[in-house]
Amino acid sequence: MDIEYNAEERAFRDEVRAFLRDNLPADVAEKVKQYKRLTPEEMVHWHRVLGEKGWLAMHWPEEYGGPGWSPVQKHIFEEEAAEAGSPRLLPFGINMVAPVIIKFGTQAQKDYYLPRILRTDDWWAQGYSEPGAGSDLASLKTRAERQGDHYIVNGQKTWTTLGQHANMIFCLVRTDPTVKKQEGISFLLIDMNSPGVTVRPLITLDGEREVNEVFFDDVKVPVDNLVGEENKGWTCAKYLLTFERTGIAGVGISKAALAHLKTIARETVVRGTPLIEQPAFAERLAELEVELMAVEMTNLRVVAAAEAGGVPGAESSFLKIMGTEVRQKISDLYREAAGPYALPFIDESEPAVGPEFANVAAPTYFNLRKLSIFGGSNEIQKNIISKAILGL
Amino acid sequence: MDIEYNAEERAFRDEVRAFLRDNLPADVAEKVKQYKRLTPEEMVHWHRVLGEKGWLAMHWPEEYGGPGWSPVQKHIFEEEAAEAGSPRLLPFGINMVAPVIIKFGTQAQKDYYLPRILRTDDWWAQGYSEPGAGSDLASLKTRAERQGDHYIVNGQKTWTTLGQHANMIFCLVRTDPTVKKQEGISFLLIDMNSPGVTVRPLITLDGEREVNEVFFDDVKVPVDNLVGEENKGWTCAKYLLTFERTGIAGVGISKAALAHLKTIARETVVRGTPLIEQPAFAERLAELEVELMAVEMTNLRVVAAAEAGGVPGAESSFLKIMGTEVRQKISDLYREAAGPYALPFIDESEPAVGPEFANVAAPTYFNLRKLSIFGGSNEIQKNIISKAILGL
Amino acid sequence: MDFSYSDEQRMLKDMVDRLVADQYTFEARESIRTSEAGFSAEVWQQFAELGLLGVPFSEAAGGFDGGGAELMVVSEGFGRGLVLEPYLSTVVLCGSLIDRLADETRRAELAEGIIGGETRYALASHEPDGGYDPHWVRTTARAEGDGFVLDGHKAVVAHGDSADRLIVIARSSGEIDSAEGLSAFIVEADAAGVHRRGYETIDGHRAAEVTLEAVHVDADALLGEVGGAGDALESALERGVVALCAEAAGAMEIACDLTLDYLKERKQFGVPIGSFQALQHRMVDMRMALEKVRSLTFWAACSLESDPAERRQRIAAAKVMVGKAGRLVAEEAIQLFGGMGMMEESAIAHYAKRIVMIDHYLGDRTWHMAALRETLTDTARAA
Amino acid sequence: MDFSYSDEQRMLKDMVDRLVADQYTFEARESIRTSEAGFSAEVWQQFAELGLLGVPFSEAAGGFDGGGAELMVVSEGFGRGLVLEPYLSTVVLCGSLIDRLADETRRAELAEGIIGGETRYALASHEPDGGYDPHWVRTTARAEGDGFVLDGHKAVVAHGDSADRLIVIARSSGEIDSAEGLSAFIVEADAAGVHRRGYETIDGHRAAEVTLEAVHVDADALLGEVGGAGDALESALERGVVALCAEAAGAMEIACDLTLDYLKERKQFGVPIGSFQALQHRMVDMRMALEKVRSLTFWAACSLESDPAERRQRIAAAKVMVGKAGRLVAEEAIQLFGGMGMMEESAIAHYAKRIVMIDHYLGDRTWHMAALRETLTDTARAA
Repeated sequence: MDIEYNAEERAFRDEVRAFLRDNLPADVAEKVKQYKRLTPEEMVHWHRVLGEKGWLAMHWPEEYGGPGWSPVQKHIFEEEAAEAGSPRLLPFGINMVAPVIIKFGTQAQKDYYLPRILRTDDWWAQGYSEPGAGSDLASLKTRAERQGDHYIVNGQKTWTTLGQHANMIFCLVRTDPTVKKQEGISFLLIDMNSPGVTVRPLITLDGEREVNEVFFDDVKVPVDNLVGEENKGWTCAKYLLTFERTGIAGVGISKAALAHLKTIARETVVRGTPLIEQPAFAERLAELEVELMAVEMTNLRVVAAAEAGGVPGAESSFLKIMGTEVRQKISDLYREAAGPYALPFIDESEPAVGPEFANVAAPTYFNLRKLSIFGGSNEIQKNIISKAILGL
Repeated sequence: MDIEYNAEERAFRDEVRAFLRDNLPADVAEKVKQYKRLTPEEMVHWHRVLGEKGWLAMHWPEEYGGPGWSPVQKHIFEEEAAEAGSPRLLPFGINMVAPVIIKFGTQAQKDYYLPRILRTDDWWAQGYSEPGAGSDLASLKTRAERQGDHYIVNGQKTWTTLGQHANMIFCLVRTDPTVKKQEGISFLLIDMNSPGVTVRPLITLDGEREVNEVFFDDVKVPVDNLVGEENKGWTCAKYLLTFERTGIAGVGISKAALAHLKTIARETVVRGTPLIEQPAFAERLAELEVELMAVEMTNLRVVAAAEAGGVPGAESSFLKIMGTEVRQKISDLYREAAGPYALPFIDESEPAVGPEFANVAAPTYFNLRKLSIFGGSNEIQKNIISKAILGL
Repeated sequence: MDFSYSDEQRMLKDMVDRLVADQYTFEARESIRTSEAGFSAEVWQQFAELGLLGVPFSEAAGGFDGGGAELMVVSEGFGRGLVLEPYLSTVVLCGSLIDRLADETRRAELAEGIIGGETRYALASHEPDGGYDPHWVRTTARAEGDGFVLDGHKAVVAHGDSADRLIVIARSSGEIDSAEGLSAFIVEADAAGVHRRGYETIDGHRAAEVTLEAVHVDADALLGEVGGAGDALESALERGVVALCAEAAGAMEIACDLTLDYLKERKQFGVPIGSFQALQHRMVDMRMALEKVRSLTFWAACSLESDPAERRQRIAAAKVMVGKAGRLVAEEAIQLFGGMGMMEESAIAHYAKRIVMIDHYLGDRTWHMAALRETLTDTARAA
Repeated sequence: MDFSYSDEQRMLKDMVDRLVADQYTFEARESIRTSEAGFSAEVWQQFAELGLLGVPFSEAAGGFDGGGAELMVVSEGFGRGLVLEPYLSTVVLCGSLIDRLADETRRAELAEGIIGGETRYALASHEPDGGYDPHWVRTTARAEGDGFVLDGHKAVVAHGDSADRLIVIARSSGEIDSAEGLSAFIVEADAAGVHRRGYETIDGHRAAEVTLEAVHVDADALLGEVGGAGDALESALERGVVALCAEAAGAMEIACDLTLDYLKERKQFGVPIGSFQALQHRMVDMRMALEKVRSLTFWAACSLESDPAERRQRIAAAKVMVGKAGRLVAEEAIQLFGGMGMMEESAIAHYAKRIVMIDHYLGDRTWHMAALRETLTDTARAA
């Protein structure tokens, strides 16, 4: 039993650190740490840097271009990348559509899409949720009717993250409305430049445009873009939901956030005393540190179990809940640290009012409410645990 | 709008205070404040003192011997009595069986039982819950079969508070097992000295004997002891559940408990500093004070609404939850205040180990878990609010 | 004990409620919020015409002589509509200072300008490194000739961008965190040496950073005595806290109502999500949080004239509860709404933002808890 | 990184688990608990025969040389069965002091007495007005002739009633709360001047108040140097905290299991209460609390040899989490069981009591939080 990394693992960590030091643009890392917006170019650049190194598609089998990492290596990479302030990777191509294509796609689909994903030629979006189908995903209504060698797609998707930049979207669509709701669904790849596709921004309460609605109005999609069998899309969807998500707890991100908060608490002097020396603030900081340590070690235990050959199943639901709770609490304390300067709502392009960090504190706090809502709400995760682990 | 008592109300409060000062035995009050056990004699004595004064049956109509108090007066009395350390009144006779007799009883039952309750001639117990019927009270199984002018009762009741001292018990019994579960229930008064009644103590986790199981084995009960109509007992039960319960929040008790805790925190010196001057402890004390103030004013708002003619309905469920939560939290801090001396489990008849208050701290904390369980669990209260107030 | 409204209070309530219902639909508010000024001059004039701007002023100053109850009634109504006009700044905070500090003639004149809706004020009290401490004042007032020269930096001055005049708290003596030595000056917002950087706040209001560089004011700019503004400032801020708590109570009420409606409407798995027991119990917790805020706000509002220790305790308790229970209601409302709760186009998002951000005005939960904790310790020492 | 058990650790775990399953059914435990001694001498002998009493001792002392992992494995197993024997007192706390302080010959001799099950020890360290501070020592050690004279009062000495010997921490120099100047003495429990008042604890264990009045001990009663016990005491207490955390983890696991079983069995309204979503989600929260305690205990156990700052942080974090998450699990378990959870005849009540009361041994949540908070501030000052 050894909680320390062994020599090989340490060597790998050093390699990752060196790579990040040499390749992660400092200004981008600074923006990430300070919860600032990245440009699409900055995001794509980082994907391509990793792609060239062969580290982009961490979870892919080696034969398709994955790096062949063990669970511990994946963990080390994610943790180091997050702590260094790397941009978060967009999961839609690499970790969502790609595994489905690898598992269910035709050879032609694999040959065409996978290299493009590795090169970040396409910006993928996810077309799952609909206005009437959130937690109850299978009740989706977007229709795809076969006409010759095309589907004609009509309907609407929502919460499409960063869809404004995307040129491709994978969608769950209803191809048979006459059968049980899970049974008439298909998994379709749609070119967002097709006539009839409209993207409408959804502005979130912090003023961001992170999500969108996507409308399909008689959109023609070649049948070649069907992944897996027609009406078997639910199988793809379920596969995706259980697909390995080591980073779900976001421990590296939380560690970086807490470290940043500590720096802030040392540097922010209120009434002559740094925040970190004010007992009530220090108490809350220490409480969060304990919580985060618990999440970190729980995450490592799951990683270690995976390393030992175990398959993380519903445990990832625990990690999702624990990890998002602590991230949200950190953002709450960050807001508190800002004091009255949490109020100014200043565009990042303008000079800050008060301490540099303060103006993004409240927007970040509000933005991070999403963590417990999207990606399977924490209530859904509890339902999953109740059923799968507790047998209730 | 005036949150202060008016002259009349103040005069009444002074009267209550004077009465308590002159009549409440000091040793009993001290025991109550220190969470110590009272003897049955001490409890009965206090009932009789109040009975003689005409203040025992606060909620009864004046024609039956109630004092004719307004809701504000009732509140004042309860609050003052609790703060002074009066023994809690046993509700089973005065506030439970009596209202049912007044509402549904025959003239003979009224003439016989009500004066006895006012004089505390009988010690009443409640026979509602059964091992298989807790929250789902209507699924009770205790059978009463009519034979001539008697019922023959067989079955078991549980959680019978202080049943070891009781000579009378009111029970919900099943008189018709063939109909819907709510419809075959009757309300029966049973002499606990009847052959076939056995009382078995249930010891709670703090070592107390507060509750009991009561077994009925072919117990003969005169049909005269039926209150209301046969098979209409559920009406009595529902009436009781909605019967005015001004004291449900236990604000006076909590105020006395918090005041006691403050005294302890001033007197208990740890590492050279009184607890109350230790920031983490003071913070928790202040938090509880805020919580209790919120409960107190919410309670007063309900009292004021009653005074203005409103009928408190499901609001009492809010008060039950809020009031019990704060009482439990106070007991938790009390346990914390005891430090390592919370551990010794010393019988009250033995000298204390460490500070006087410390040895009852943990037993009290564990004992008060009952507050959120009995009297309609807090979960049941939330269900009631969901349905009755929120319409969910 | 009588918790019911007087006839006048009921009329006031009805008036505010009607005004908010008519003028402050979510759409109307959005158009006011996104306007250049960030509030509506027309609505402000309506406030004036309806007499709302005179509610807290003494009769001597030409007002309605409203107390805590009236302040609560108005602010709760404003909270329900998320009203954006600078009522708190102009009427509650600056109005109170003028009412308490100005001499008789000046008071009537200044109050008239407020009550009639002609002049809007902002209170420039707190400073960049003072957090929520109103006594942490570095801004200096130096006597020069007949008047004074002011220098300093005032932080997050609510509605400081659009105010016609500022009331600036400046120090002529005393330690940096002392209530002694503070004076209040009326400063024209466009006076030479006054620089304002206006901005939106995340909850849809406006504020400004105000710097004063050698700002010359006349002798009559001074309200009251030199160095004698401490008590009046405390009193004004206490009224401000009560107004904020009542606003929070109003906003929390609507947040609960909107969430409850959503639980009943929104269907998943073929049933309204309000049929799920876990969500029901959380909705109950939200309502319980609302009741606690209502109760403590009510208590604080009725205690504005009580003795200092009691008054301070009740006011601090109310603000602490707003910070705690408000956050619970706001977070749960967003969570129960799911994605829709995150959307700028949803009313609930704006309620959530206002409720949470009220914690950042005039002292947050931690600030007021510290006051309560110290009181407890002091009482213990005295005992 | 390798979180799996070694073969030896697995064997140890199986042994403890089997022992607990065989010997520590709830009924068996009740009969041990209510016995005169409050623990079973037979079970203690079994521990000796199985080698359990030697687990943490160094090989030099004739032990198994077990580290944090072994300590955790044993204690977690004991927690599952709510084991009552004085393992923590004798083996973990006093064993560690002997192992670290005694000179070579003495160490082997003393360890042998423990490992063989002949001698049971209790650590008399904390004092009545010192709360959880192990350095708050008023008890004095005065050199006299060849030996020492001890005077003082030791509070809530776990298993002090039945111990054959006490290890008494006494001060020969230094401020009242200083780690400097503390010495450790072995004192026969029946020595002249030793008074013990034994009692039960609410969680079913035993303890004693110990007073020492002019207790004369020989020179060889002293373990290590005069005034030099500070580091060894810290180390022993850290091991004690890890053992307690692991015990809590084991007890919480069973509390969760029992509650889950009850949710599945208990029917109300015609269905198992586990079908109610509100209760399901609360059961999930309980399990999450358990996982957090497991994780931090694991980390603490693996950090016993890490550098002081890291080690202290992890150990304090684990105990804080036990206090917090343990209370949640205990309270929720009782609540979900309803009345049955309140009953002395229900196993769950005893798990709840032990879990909550572990907070009161060797520093509660507030105590360890203060340590973490101070570390944070110190680090900040140093940076």
